[in-house]
Amino acid sequence: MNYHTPSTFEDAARLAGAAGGVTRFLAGGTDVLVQMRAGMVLPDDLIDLKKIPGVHDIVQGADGGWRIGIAVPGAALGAHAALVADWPGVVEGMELVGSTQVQGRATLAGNLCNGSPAADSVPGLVAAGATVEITGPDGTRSAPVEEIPAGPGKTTLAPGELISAILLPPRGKAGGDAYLRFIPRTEMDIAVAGCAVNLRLEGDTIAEARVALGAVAPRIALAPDCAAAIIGTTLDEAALAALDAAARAACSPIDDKRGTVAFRTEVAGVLARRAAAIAYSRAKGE
Amino acid sequence: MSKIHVTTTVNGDEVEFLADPRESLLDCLRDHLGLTGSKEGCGTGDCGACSVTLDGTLVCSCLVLGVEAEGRQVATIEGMAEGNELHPLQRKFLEHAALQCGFCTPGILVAAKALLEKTPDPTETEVRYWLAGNLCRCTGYDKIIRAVLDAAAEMRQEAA
Amino acid sequence: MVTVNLWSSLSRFTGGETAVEVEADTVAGVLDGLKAAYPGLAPILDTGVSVVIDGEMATGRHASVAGATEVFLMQRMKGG
Amino acid sequence: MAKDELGETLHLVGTRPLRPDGLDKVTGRARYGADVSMPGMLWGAVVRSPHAHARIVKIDASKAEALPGVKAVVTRADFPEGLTGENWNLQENTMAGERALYDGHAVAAVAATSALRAQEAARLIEVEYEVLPHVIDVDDAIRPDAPVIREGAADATVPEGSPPNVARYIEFGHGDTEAGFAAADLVRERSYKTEATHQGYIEPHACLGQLGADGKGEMWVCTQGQWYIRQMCSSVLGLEAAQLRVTPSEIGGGFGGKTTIFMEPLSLALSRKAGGRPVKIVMTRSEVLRATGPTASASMDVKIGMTKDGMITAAHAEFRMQGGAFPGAPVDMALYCAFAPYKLPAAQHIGYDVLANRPKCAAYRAPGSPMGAFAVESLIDEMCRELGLDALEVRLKNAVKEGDRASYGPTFGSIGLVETLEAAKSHPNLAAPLGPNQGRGIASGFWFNHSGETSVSLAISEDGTVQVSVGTPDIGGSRASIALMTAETVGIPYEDVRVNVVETGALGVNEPTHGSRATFASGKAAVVAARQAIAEMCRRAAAEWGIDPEAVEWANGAAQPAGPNAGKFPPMGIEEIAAKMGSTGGPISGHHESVPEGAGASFGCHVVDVEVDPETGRTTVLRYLVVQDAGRAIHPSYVEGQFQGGAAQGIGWALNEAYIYGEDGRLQNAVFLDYRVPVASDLPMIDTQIVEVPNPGHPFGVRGVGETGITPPLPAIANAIEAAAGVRMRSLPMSPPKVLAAIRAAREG
Repeated sequence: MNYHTPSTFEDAARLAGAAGGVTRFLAGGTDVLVQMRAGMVLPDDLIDLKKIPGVHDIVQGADGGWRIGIAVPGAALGAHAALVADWPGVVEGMELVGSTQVQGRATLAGNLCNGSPAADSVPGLVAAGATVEITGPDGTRSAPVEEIPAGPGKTTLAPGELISAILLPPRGKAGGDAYLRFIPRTEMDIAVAGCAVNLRLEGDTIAEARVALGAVAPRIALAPDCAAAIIGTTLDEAALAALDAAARAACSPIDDKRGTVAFRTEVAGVLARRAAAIAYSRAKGE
Repeated sequence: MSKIHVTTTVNGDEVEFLADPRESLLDCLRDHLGLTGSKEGCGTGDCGACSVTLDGTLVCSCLVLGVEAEGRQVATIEGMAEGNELHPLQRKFLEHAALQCGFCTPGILVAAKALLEKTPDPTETEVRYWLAGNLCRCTGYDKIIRAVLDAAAEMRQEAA
Repeated sequence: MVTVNLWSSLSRFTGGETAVEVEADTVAGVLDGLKAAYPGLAPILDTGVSVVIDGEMATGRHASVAGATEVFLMQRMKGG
Repeated sequence: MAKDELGETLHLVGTRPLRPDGLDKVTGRARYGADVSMPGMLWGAVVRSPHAHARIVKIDASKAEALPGVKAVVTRADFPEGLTGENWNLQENTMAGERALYDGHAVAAVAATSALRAQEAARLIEVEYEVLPHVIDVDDAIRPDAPVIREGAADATVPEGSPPNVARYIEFGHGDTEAGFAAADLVRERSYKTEATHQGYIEPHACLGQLGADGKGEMWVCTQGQWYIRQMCSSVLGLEAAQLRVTPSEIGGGFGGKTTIFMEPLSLALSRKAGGRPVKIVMTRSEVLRATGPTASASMDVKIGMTKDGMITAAHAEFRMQGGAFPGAPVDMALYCAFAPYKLPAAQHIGYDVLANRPKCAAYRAPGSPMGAFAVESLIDEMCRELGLDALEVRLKNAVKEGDRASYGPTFGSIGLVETLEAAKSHPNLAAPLGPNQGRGIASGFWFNHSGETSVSLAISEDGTVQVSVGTPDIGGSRASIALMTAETVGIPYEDVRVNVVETGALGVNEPTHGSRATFASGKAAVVAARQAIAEMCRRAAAEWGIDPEAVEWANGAAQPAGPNAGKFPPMGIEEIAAKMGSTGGPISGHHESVPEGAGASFGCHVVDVEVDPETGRTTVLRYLVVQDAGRAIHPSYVEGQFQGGAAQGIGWALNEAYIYGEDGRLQNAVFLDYRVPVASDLPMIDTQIVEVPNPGHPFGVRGVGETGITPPLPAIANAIEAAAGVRMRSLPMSPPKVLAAIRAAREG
């Protein structure tokens, strides 16, 4: 295996484009190293992105939006008070990935590119309306986060393309987000179901909302019917019930070692209600 | 398959080794540097027995490549005591009988030290969640949690 | 004579009896006596069984059963 | 200060000194299985079957052998033929012969100059399989038309005409169960299932083996029993046992799973083929879960009769257990333990040991007892609920006492069940208030405890300090407890005793640290050995004084003139005797070997409070209490540790741990990510109360404490879940999807 440490994303894309065999990018490495160790993936070329300037930075733009480097680990997100204040749901999603030790390494970009339908950080990003900057052999482009997953273990990135930054929109006023997942233990498991809710209030009424569901379909995706169920409401009992029903209706899960179809579906509704309540109270500044 | 020369600092000492780029930092510590205090319990980041700090950040050394240690600061269980002076956590683990087989102990001590450096006065719940990635199969965690809380109390008193 | 209590599925080999009498002073004598009287028991006894004498697990073939009020045959025991 | 039954004052037993191996274990210096390397060492890797059941058509290792650095490849062809019985089972499990019998079954192994090279080589070994039908679940495996795992596997206990995968059969009981059930006011019959779980020790198996063409070999290995490793490796490889020296490393947990062999013979076979170079093999976690010795899975039917005031009138149990592709599921132990806490007028037990395409089960902490307890303790709780009776009072009312006939036949000697239940009853946890969705569960548990072959040597050093050589590896603080008992006996400080766990060349045969026996058996033997050394020291002092040895007594670490000579000479301390021993007759030592008698049984009672989230089915353990009879706690901290560790493992088994197989018969959760052992944030503090009803079979009253504690949590949590959520879970694990489905079913009527 060849180990590369390019100093620009362009070089990284060139290396990946030129490589003939199995290629993997290394950011946090918490998925890639596990796959290598298990013999599931035996890369011919491993491209370590952590030497590229800026990949460890969290920067707020003039418009209030955020640019998060692709090697920023979960622990660093959690330690960034201003980012946590703006996007607590995004940060708590990332902070649920693995242990304290994994938090020292695992990244948003890695969690996204691993392509898992159960990735804990992705629903929060999708609900937040985050985008990614993609560098490829033909330059850079950007895309909404929800366009990256292509089914279990797959992404829509073309050969030689890689994510070069995660971009969060400006939070704005009276907004709040939250992410909840269900796992059998209190820590260390992969989500059996997950839900992120991002909303903006006008007075007590929800003016805008985005809801994303995880681990209940082949891809993490927006659930527009969930958003519709709560927009224009004050998140009263009827709205919560409608949200619960919409979340269940949006599920197309599988039975596997982590959960059943019936369980995932029912719990997705529960999580949607609970996450919406948290997002709502955050939006009210409570 | 060519090996890569790595220069790094482990427990304050500059060391060099030749690493196959596929080898984890844990492999390199154990097999190239003879530092076998860090253990491999799973190789997947699920058990924490290989916990070390890398530039002060707590990580699983099985999830770091050896070649990534180039120019970094690594701290392992072997550097926790100062000569014969045990770290308060080490002493409290002995006093509280917080170990049975002792295999998870190095990783838990390294992780707990990282916690107390960040949070000198943790609650029981904070200790439990911080250590959730350190599996112990012998103790049921009870005496481990008590030892960490007691060490924290002692360290706060010393600092005061 | 010692009365030896067998587990009941061994009664297939003892003509339906779950308690049988053998002439023996020791555990070895019990086992050998059982095999002589009921050859069908031999493969089972040879695989290893525990003999419990008055509530105590016998620790060897030479343990005495003389004067014992109660002798039980059980499957061989170990532990984790 | 504790008093023993002789009324003697104990100075050390019952205190909590630091463990002697502690410093090494908190500094990372302690050497475990994978921590030792040797000059010229090679690394081994194992090729494993991806199929649950397959004929091995062909193994082609030519590509692997052509890889630079590869020094040896072994297959079953490198092992001797003609083994029988359990030796054949061990050999077949070590390396598949004609057929791979489970996912993960070893089919070949390779040694090379580095770990990475060995793994590469293993991937290059091509195995052609003909996949055969497989069977995983015990109820499927016992069907008459199930795929046959092995022709002729049934032993003589199995009646003719039984289904083909039944390997052993047992039936026992007493009294007239029909009359008993007729006399009952309530008779209930229920079925229960438990899945296989793994011991989950954090240290994967590791060994470093070396074997020359002359048949002489050495092995460094993490094991609960170095003599077992020696005997089993010798049998499997056709070696002379005395030519193989096995040294136990520090052991990173075992819980029964390290009492047998897995890849150890492979390292020796590879070494022999590689010109005697040492070969190190370290399992991955996935190999540990797929290819070591998990526990059996069980399917159980239990029927109990009870009067309306809570007296049990009769009981009936039929257990079916699979322990993998070989005989050995602990169905007998499960049945022996199931009703052990109850005095039963009539009981009938039936058990089937069934083969399935799974790894060969090994012992796991009180093997069999947790499954049986899950069924019986659950049903008793359900019946108490139906009759409106207090579950603890019913347990007290039916509790066995000394002199009672055990459910498994013999009469109980000294036991402490009633004392244990009374202690639980008066514990403050029983009065703790419960909120909505919270419930309390109670259950009892039992384990026999085991003695086993034991050999201990003790020697006085030149300065009067004492070394004790034991053959039972220290898993949970047994060096400390043996040092305490030795120091107490000799009358010297705890720190003056060093307990060494020694290699097979240093002592006679010892059984492993299993069956909760180390502190009981090695401790008892150490006390006898110490008394021998004391007698010799008294003789030396008598000779110095020129008096009759019978007139010398030992007290406070010194020989004291007694009887007519009392006060005539100043006491002669152990240091003085030791300093002179070279000129008074040579070394002074003591040695004892036996199968110690009188391993006393230990009963426990657990009380757990849980909260069940009615919307997700998640169970949170709020409060946990372990009460157990320890006979006498030599080092109370490590007794508590055994209680707490057993409870935590039982909680894991109850809630989330399980082997999960796909339709293809492959294990789907061979990583700690999905084999969900409890993490620190899953558990509360685990309260303990040590009950001390001394065991008359031990000089200090010790009862083994290691195993009983895993037994009650399974039913205690099921009972608490019913109290909290109104649903009765009869299948493990009681994971959120199952609990939520039960809640939904109950809601929908």
